[in-house]
Amino acid sequence: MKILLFGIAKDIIGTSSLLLKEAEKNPKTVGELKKLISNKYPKFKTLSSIAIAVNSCYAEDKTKLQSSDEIAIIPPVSGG
Amino acid sequence: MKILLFGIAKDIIGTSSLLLKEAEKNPKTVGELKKLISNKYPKFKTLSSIAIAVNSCYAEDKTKLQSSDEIAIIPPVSGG
Amino acid sequence: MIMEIDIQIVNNIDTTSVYQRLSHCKSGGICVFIGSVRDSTQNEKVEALDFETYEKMALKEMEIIAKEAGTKWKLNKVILHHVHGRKEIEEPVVMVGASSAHRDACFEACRFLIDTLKIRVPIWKKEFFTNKTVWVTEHP
Amino acid sequence: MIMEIDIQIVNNIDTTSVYQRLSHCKSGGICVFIGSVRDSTQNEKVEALDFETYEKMALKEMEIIAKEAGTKWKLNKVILHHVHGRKEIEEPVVMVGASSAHRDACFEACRFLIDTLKIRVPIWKKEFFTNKTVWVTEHP
Repeated sequence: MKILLFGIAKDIIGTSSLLLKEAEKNPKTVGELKKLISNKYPKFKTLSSIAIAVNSCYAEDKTKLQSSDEIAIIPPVSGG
Repeated sequence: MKILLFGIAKDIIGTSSLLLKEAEKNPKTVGELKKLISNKYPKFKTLSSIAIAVNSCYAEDKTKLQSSDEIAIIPPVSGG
Repeated sequence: MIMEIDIQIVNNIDTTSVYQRLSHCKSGGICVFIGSVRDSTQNEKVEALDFETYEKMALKEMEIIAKEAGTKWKLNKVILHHVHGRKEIEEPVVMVGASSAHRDACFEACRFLIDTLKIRVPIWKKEFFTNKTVWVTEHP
Repeated sequence: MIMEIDIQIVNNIDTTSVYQRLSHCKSGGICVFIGSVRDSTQNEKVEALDFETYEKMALKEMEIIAKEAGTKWKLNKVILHHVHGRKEIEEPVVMVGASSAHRDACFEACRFLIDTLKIRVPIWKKEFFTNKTVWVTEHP
């Protein structure tokens, strides 16, 4: 399962994408992924919000994840 | 006393400026001029408003007129 | 803080330069309104518009409006350009804009500029329909 | 009524074409907002901004926003352009706009476009100060 990283998320994790090996206990939902990420990288807890995009759409916590999905961590946006 | 005319005022009076001869009883104030104009050209009474500019500024009814002033009849504006 | 004012009555509005006219190192936001000739009004086909201006007074009133905007909002630059003469469908007839540090001010100022221009600036619009011409004697 | 949508993520925003992009025979009003790089933020000197985009998703979100505007107001054309990469002081970074028959709709839609873009579109801004760089993690 590959996870794209942008902005401050990239700086916190130190890479532009994250590969969760099958050996690890992969998250089944967006909510589980959020928990996993913020437990592993506590700095995420200092951000005002964190969203997950699945196949380039904002996803809800209950959305199920499949290893073929394009998954991205969306820290607070600041365009414009 | 010369009075500039614009837009529909020009069409109503039929000329782009009006010369009030000294022989006529010249209006002393903006209010008097308005009355004179709308009595002589009743079509002005059909307009929603009529303003007078003295030296290219909107003038109040009580403003005094001098023959050296640049006077203009301002029918309802419709720029933009 | 000095506000720059750019006021013009022109044959043709140059829309390509609007950013250059309003951009400013202290401005994060620029809001522009451009009015143009529509092909119909109240379901009647319009062929063209013709604008008559009392130019001297119009320029004076446009400057008063710009300065009034500058007292209401913190603006770096303000423009008010209006055409005179005949304009065909899709041609621009008025362009107003403001630039400011944040976007609230430029949006509100831009709206104020066009609303006030339409109420106060001595410019008159004649509509050319297929079979008649009409002075618009009420601002819309 | 078909609304035309023009969405782009570009290296440089072409502000000169904005009127041509938004003018329409049924539009009497065009409202445009352009955001640009200010030389300071909260009294600190800014040297430049750098924009990172999740391009595929950003384009998709910008299209959703344009269509949402089209359901709220009767619009003829909508544009949303955003830059990526490093931008210096006074360079444009975002340009949004709408054209409509009357001015209320284009003003309201334009404001909606920029406000919603700032909340929802996956683009991130890094501020370059004299001695540090900072990801802006809150939209202003």
